[in-house]
Amino acid sequence: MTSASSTTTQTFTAKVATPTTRLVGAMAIVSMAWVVLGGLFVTPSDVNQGDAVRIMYVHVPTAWVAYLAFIVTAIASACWLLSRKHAMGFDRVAGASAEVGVIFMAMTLLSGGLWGRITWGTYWAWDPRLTTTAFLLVTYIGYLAVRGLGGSLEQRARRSAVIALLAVLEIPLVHFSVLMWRSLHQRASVLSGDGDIKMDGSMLTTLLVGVIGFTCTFAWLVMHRSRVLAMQDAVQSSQLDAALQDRASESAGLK
Amino acid sequence: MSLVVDFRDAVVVFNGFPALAGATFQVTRGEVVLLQGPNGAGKTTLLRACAGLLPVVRGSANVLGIDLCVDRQSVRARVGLLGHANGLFADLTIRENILFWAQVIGASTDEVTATMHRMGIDGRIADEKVSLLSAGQKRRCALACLVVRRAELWLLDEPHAGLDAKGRDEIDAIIREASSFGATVLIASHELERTKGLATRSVSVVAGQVQ
Amino acid sequence: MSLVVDFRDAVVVFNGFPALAGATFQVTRGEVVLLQGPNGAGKTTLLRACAGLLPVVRGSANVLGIDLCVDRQSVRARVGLLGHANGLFADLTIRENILFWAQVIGASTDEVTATMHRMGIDGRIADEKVSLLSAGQKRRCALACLVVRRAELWLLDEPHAGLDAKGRDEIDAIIREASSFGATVLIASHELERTKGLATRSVSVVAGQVQ
Amino acid sequence: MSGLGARPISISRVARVIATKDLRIELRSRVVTNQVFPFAGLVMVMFAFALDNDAVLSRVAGGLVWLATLFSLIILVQRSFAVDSADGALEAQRVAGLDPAGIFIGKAIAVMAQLVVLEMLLLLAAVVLYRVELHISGVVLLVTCVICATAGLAFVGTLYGGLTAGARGRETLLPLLMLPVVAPVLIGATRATESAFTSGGAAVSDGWPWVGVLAVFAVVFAIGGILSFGSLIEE
Amino acid sequence: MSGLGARPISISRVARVIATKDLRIELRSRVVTNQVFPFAGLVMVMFAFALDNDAVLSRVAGGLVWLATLFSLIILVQRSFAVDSADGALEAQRVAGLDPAGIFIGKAIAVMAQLVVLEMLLLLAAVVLYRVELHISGVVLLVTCVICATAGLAFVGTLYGGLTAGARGRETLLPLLMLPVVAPVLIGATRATESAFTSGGAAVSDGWPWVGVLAVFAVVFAIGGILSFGSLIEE
Ligand code: HEM
Ligand SMILES: Nc1ncnc2c1ncn2[C@@H]1O[C@H](COP(=O)(O)OP(=O)(O)OP(=O)(O)O)[C@@H](O)[C@H]1O
Ligand SMILES: Nc1ncnc2c1ncn2[C@@H]1O[C@H](COP(=O)(O)OP(=O)(O)OP(=O)(O)O)[C@@H](O)[C@H]1O
Ligand SMILES: [Mg+2]
Ligand SMILES: [Mg+2]
Repeated sequence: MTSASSTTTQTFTAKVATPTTRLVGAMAIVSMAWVVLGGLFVTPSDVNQGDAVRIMYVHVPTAWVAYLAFIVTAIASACWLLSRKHAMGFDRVAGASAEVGVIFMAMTLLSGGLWGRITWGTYWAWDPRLTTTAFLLVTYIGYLAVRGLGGSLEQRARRSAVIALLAVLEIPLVHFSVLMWRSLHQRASVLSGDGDIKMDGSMLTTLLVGVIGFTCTFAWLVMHRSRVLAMQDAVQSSQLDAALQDRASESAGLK
Repeated sequence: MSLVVDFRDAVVVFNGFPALAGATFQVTRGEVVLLQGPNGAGKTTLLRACAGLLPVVRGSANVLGIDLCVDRQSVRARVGLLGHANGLFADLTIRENILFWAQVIGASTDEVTATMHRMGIDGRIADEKVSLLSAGQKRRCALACLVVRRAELWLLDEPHAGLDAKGRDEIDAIIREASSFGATVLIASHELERTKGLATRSVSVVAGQVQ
Repeated sequence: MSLVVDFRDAVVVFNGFPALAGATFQVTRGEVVLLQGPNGAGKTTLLRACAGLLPVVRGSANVLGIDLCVDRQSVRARVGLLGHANGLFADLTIRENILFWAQVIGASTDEVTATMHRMGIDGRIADEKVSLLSAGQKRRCALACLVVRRAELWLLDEPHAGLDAKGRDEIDAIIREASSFGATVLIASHELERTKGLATRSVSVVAGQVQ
Repeated sequence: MSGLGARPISISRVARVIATKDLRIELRSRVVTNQVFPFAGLVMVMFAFALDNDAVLSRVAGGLVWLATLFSLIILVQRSFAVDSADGALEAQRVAGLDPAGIFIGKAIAVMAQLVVLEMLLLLAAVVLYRVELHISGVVLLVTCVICATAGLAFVGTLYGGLTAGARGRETLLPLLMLPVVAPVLIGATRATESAFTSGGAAVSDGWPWVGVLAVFAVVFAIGGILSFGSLIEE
Repeated sequence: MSGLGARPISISRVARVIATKDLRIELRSRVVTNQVFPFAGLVMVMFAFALDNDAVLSRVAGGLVWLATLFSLIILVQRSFAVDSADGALEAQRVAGLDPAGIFIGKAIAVMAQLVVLEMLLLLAAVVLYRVELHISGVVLLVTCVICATAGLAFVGTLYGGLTAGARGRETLLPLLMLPVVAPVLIGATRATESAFTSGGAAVSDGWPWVGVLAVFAVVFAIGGILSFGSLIEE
C-alpha cells in the first residue's frame, strides 16, 4: 500500500509545473507588472474622477475574466456531458474555473464598491448592474455548494454541469442590465458594439494589458487548481484501495 | 441459463467507505436467493446497487443484461425494491397509494382490489391515511404496491419485518408465486428459520463481500 | 405482589377509532410479558399508553402506582420505550446519541463505553453519523440509549426487528439481566419462536383487547 | 399475476398521475389553503408595517406581490418534495423507472396550479390593501404576466427542489440556489404588474416586453428541467 | 447495570444538555452558516431590489433587518425541531420524562445563539448596504435592543415550534401562528433600531421605551414557555 501511494505522489509532483504553466505564469507576471506601472504612473488621471479612475484597471478586467471563467465552466460542463467517456478532466476544469471566477467576481464587487465610495459617495447602491452582479456571485457560490454535496464523482459532475449550464445564462443579464433599467453604472464603453471607443490611448492599452494579465492569471490558477483537484481525486482513489483492503481483512477475520 | 444478476468485484462507496468491497455474485433466472449476514455487512447496499440506485465505481455489475456502470436508468422499470423504508405517501390512503403505482404502470383497478384483499388491507383501513396505520399495516401496503408492479427482479429487504404470522405466510406465497412466473427474487433477512425453506440458495454477505 | 401495570377496561381513541377497546391487563414486578397479535391489533398503542404518551379516555390505567388518567408525566422518567422508530438524532454520532441520554440521566461515561461495546457499536461506526448507518446498526444504537437509562418498566416494540443473530442473542441477555435486577419488561413481537423462551408469560392482543 | 415485465409508460401519463397525486395530497392536507395562503397575506401586511407609508406602498405594490409569491414558492416547493421524500417515496419513484421528465412536468403543474390561486389572491389583496387601480387593458396584461411568471417560477422551483430534495440538510440550500435565478422573474413580473397597475405613471404597453422576458424564461427552464431532472434527482 | 430507577434531573442540566446537543448538530451540519445566513442576506437584497428606491431604503433599513431576521427565525426554528422529530427523538425526550421547561430553555438558548450571530451580520450588512450611520450612543441602544429582541424571538419561536413540531403538515402552521405574535417585536425592534440609526430624524433616546417593550415581551414569553411547553408538545 505504502509503495503504491508513494508512486502516485511521485507521478503528480512531476506534473505540478509544466512548460505551459511556467510560460503562462511568466506572462501573467509580466503583464501584471505592466498594468501596475501603467495604471499607477503612465496613464493620465480622469477629468472628473481624478486618480480614482485607476481602479478601472482592476475592476473591469476582473469582471470580464470572471465572465470568462463562468463561460469556461459552462463549456467544460457541456463537454463533460457530451463526451462519451465522461472524462473527469472536464469536470475538474469546470470546478476550478468556477472557483477562480468567484474570486474574481468578488474582486469586481470589492473594487467597484471602493470606486463607488469615491465617485458616487457610496459603497453600494441598488443599481441593476450591481445587484445582478451580486446575484451572479451568489449563483456561483451556490454552484460550488452543489459541488460539495457529496456523492460519487460522476454524480457530482452531472449535477454541477446542469447547474453550470443554467447559471451561465445570467451573464447576459448582468451585461445588458445597464440597458434594461435606468442605471447609475457606466454603460458599456468598450464592449458597446458600435466599435466607437471613447478612451485615451494609454488608458485603453493599459486596460487591454490588464485584461491579458488577469486572463493569464486565471489560466494559470485554473491549470494548477485542476491539477490539485486531480490529485485529490487520486488520493481519494488510493484511500479507497486502503479501505478495500481493510474491509477484506475484516471479512477474512470474520470468516 | 441466463444470468439475471452478475456482479464481479463490484465496489460501492459512501464517502470513502466501501460498503460493497469487491462483491462477486451471480443469480440465474427464477432463483430465490437469501442474503444473510451481520448488521452493516452490506446487504441493503447490494440490493440497492442491483436496483441501479447506487453507482458501482469499480468492477462490473450487470442486471437483467444491462451494464450498470453505463446505464443505471433502464433497469429500474424492471426491478421492484422493498427497502427498509416503505416508500408510501403518508397523506394518501392505502387505496390511493396502490392505485398510484397501478396507474403509472397501467395495471387495472381489479388487480388493485384483488391485491388489497390478498394483503388483508381492504375493509376499514383501505381508506385510512397511511400515516395513521400500524407498522405492519404500512408494510402490507408497501408489499401490495410492489405486487402490482410485477417486476422481473424482486429485491426484498427484510420483507418479514413487522408482519404478523398470517402476513408472513402470505408473503411466502407471493414470493413462491412470483418465482413460479419466472421472476427472480433476492431476499435480505435476519429471520433465517423462516426464509431458509423459501430460498433455493443462500449466500452470506460479510464485510462488503459475498461468500 | 406489586402490580406494575394495571389496566382495566382501558380505552384509547384516535380520531374516533378505539385502538385500545377496553383492555384489561395486569403485570407484576419482574415479569417478562410477550404481547402477540395480528397487525393493527393495538400492541403499539398499549405500550405507548403504558408510557403515558396516550390519553386513556375510559376505564382505569395504573402504571408503577401512578394513575395515568390523572398524571401522565411523572411515570415517564421511570419507563423506557423502544418504539418502531428509533428516536435517534440523525446528525449526531452513535457516541453522541448515547452520551446525550447518559448526561441527561447522570450516567457515567464508562457506562456508555461499556454499553457501546456490548451492543457491538464501538470501533469505526462509533463516531459515524447515525443517518449513515445500516438499519440494524441504528437499532443497536437505540437499544444502547435505552440500556443506559435503566428504567423500571421496559416497553419494547419489536426489539428484534433488523438485528442480526448476534444482536438478537445480546438483546435476550439484556432483557434477562434487566428482569433479574427487578425491572419489568413488556415485549410486543411477531417473532414468537424467539420470544417465547424469553417471556415468563404471553398474552394476545386482538382487536384492541387483551386476552 | 399474469406475466412479468414493464409496460411502456408514457411521459404524459406519468406527468398526469404525478400532478394528480400532488394536488390530491395538497387538497387532503390543506396545507396550502390553510397555511401558505395566510402566510403570504401576512407577508404583505408585514411589509406594510415595515414600510409604513401609503404613497410608497401603492408604488411598490407590484413588487410586494411578487416578493410574497417568491417566499411562498419556496415553501410550496419544499413541501412538494417533503411529501415525496418523507418515507423514501421519491426513491421509490426513481427505482420504479418513472420517466424523470414526466415527474418534472407533473410536479411543476401541481406547483403551478397552487401558485396561480395564490397570486390571484395576492393581487386582489394588493388592489384592496394598497389601493391600486386597474383598467381592462391592464387586466389582459396582468393575466398574461401571471401565467408566464407562474410557469417560470414553477419550473425553476421544481428543478432546484429536485436537486435539494432527499438528502438531509439540503432543504435550506433551496432558497440560496433559487432566489438569484428567479430574480429576473421578480423584476419582469414586477415591472409588468406595475405597468398593469399604471403605478408611478407607467403605461400599460410598457409591460409587454417584460412579459416576453418572462415567457422566454419559462421556456428555457421548462426545457432545462425536462432534459436534466433525471440527473438532478439521482443520489 | 447497577440498580434501577430515575435519578433526579435538574432543569438546568436538561437545558444545558439540550442546548449543547442542538448547537452541536448545527455546527456539524453547518446548515445555518452555509445556508440560512446567505438566505437572510439574499432576503435583504431582494427587498432592496423589489423596492428599488434609495431614499426609502435607508429609511426602512431597520425594518428590513428585522424582517429578514424573522424569516430566518422561521427556518431556524423549523430546523431546530425537524432535527428532533425526524426519527421520533422528540417523542423519546417526552417519554424519557425530561422536564419540558428544561427542553424549552435549552432549545431557546440554542436558537438565541444562532440568531445573535445572524443579526450581527445583518446589521453590518445594513450599515454597509443601506448606508446608515451609527454613533456610540446608538451602538449601546442597538446592542441592548438586539439582546432583548433576540430573547423574545427565540422564546416565541421555540414555543410555537414545539406546538407545531411532530405532526405531519403542521410545519407550515408555524409562520401563520408565529408572525402575528412577533409583530410587536418587529415594530419595537424596528423603531429602536431606527432610533439607533437616527434614520428619519429619530433621536437615539426615543429608542429606549421600545427596548423596554421588547424586554417585557421576552420575559412574558419566557415565563409562558416555561409553564406551558409541556402541554404544547404533548400529542
Ligand atoms: C459594487 C459596485 C460595482 C459593481 C458590482 C460593478 C460591476 C461591474 C461589472 C460586472 C462590469 C462588467 C460589465 C460588462 O461588461 O458586462 C463592470 C464594468 C465596468 N464598471 Fe463597474 N461595477 C461597480 C462599480 C463601478 C463604479 C463605481 C464605476 C465607475 C464610476 C464602474 C465603472 C465601470 C466601467 C467603466 C466598466 C466597463 C464598462 C464597459 O466598458 O463595458 N463600476 N462593472
Ligand atoms: N449513506 C451512507 N454513508 C456512509 N456509510 C453508509 C451509508 N449507507 C450505508 N453505510 C455503511 O455501509 C455499511 C453497510 O450498510 P448496509 O445498510 O448495506 O448494511 P446491511 O447489511 O443492510 O445491514 P442491516 O442488516 O443492519 O440492515 C454499514 O457499515 C453502513 O454504516
Ligand atoms: N394516530 C392514529 N390515528 C388513527 N388510527 C390509528 C392511529 N394509530 C394507530 N391507529 C390504528 O389503531 C390500530 C392499532 O394500531 P397499533 O399500532 O397499536 O397496532 P399494532 O398492534 O402495533 O400493529 P403492528 O403489529 O402492525 O405494529 C390500527 O388499526 C391503526 O390503524
Ligand atoms: Mg439493511
Ligand atoms: Mg406496532
